[in-house]
Amino acid sequence: MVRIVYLGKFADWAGRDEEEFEAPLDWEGLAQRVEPRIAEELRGDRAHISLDGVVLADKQALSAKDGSEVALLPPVSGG
Amino acid sequence: MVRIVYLGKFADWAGRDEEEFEAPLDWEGLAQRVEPRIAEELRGDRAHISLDGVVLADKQALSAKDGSEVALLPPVSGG
Amino acid sequence: MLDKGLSVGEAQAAFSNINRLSGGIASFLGKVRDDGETQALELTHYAPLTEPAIRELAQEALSRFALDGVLVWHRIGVMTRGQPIVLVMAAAPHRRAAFDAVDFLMDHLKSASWLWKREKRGGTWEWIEPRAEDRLDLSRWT
Amino acid sequence: MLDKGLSVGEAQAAFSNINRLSGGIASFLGKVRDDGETQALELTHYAPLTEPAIRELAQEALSRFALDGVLVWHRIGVMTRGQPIVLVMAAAPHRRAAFDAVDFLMDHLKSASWLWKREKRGGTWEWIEPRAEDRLDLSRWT
Repeated sequence: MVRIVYLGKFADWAGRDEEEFEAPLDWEGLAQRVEPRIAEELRGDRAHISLDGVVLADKQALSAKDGSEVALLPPVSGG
Repeated sequence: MVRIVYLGKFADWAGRDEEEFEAPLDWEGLAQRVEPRIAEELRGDRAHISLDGVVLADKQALSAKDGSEVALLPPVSGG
Repeated sequence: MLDKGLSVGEAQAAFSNINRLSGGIASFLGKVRDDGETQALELTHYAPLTEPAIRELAQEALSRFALDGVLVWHRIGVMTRGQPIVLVMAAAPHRRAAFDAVDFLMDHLKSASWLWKREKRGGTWEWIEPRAEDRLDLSRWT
Repeated sequence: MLDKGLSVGEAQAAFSNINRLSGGIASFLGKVRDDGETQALELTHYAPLTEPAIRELAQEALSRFALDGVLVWHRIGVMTRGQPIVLVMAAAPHRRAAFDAVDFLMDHLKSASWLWKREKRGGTWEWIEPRAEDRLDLSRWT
């Protein structure tokens, strides 16, 4: 399984902080399974995806294996 | 009387922290009454005199009246 | 990243004690300002990103400036006005290095910070989008 | 000007509390460094000169920068290594103003300070003349 972590407003939109999707998981699989408006925002420039603690330069290159953690990162608000 | 306050090494040289001289007191009167090496150092650029809390731009213009406080300020060491 | 109130005094005392033979300690404490509207703010982070990023930033400050030590604390969770958000300290033999390090850490803390903020106004929580936020942050820290 | 040990922690906490709604607080704490030789140092001042000069300096910082408050403390008397000599704090809505004010105060504190220093080395007290001292001070604060 791949653990999906929702941050910020994505957690509100998803109605949860995290859930599990079946492994392996690529960009298409992810975009299909998350809430449509999360997928839409993830297609934009300001939202990011991290895989096991590393922010992906190219979200579409996502390739998560069993045991991985994928975090869905809305645009950061600064600190 | 004019109160004379010795600061820093001048207090060591004078053997006291303060004393009183008769009023009025001008530069010549001061230079004659203090320890010779204090007078000598006061003639240099780096030592100063204050009269009632004001540092004199021209030490030789000293004119202390009865009740005044004259402080003899060796070169400052910084803070 | 701390999810409880910063005990700023204790941190400063401890840091000062650890670095007691340093020539100087510069510090900056950033707090929640009172904008007259915001009742509370909440910062959420993602630890697998923020923690290594902040450690790396501290490490970079240590290698870039002649320091004896640095401290970087950032609050997360719910805060109200007047409460500390960030505390950065640098101990160094020379004032300039300590100052520059604190400045550097503050400048770069935001880019190392994967933080999401929501604010409570009129009883309602709202997520802060970066466009509006940039301005708010600049006015808070810059 | 304080002739007893600075309670740095208490001062910082009190200043932070008074200025609790300020956006940020910058501070610098200068301490007696360990040069391996000096066993103690003693600073003497002349209050009628130092006190108005430091008050005036603080006032100038308040008028020059957009600040909520400043604190300037300077130790006099006998100190040993690791002990605080000077504590400067500035509270401001903006980080830059707080930083610049602390820098400004530190830069000008020496010219406002009518201070005479003697150091104890090998059991003997010696007055420090400015020529040698300039270098020492620069290395302590700059």
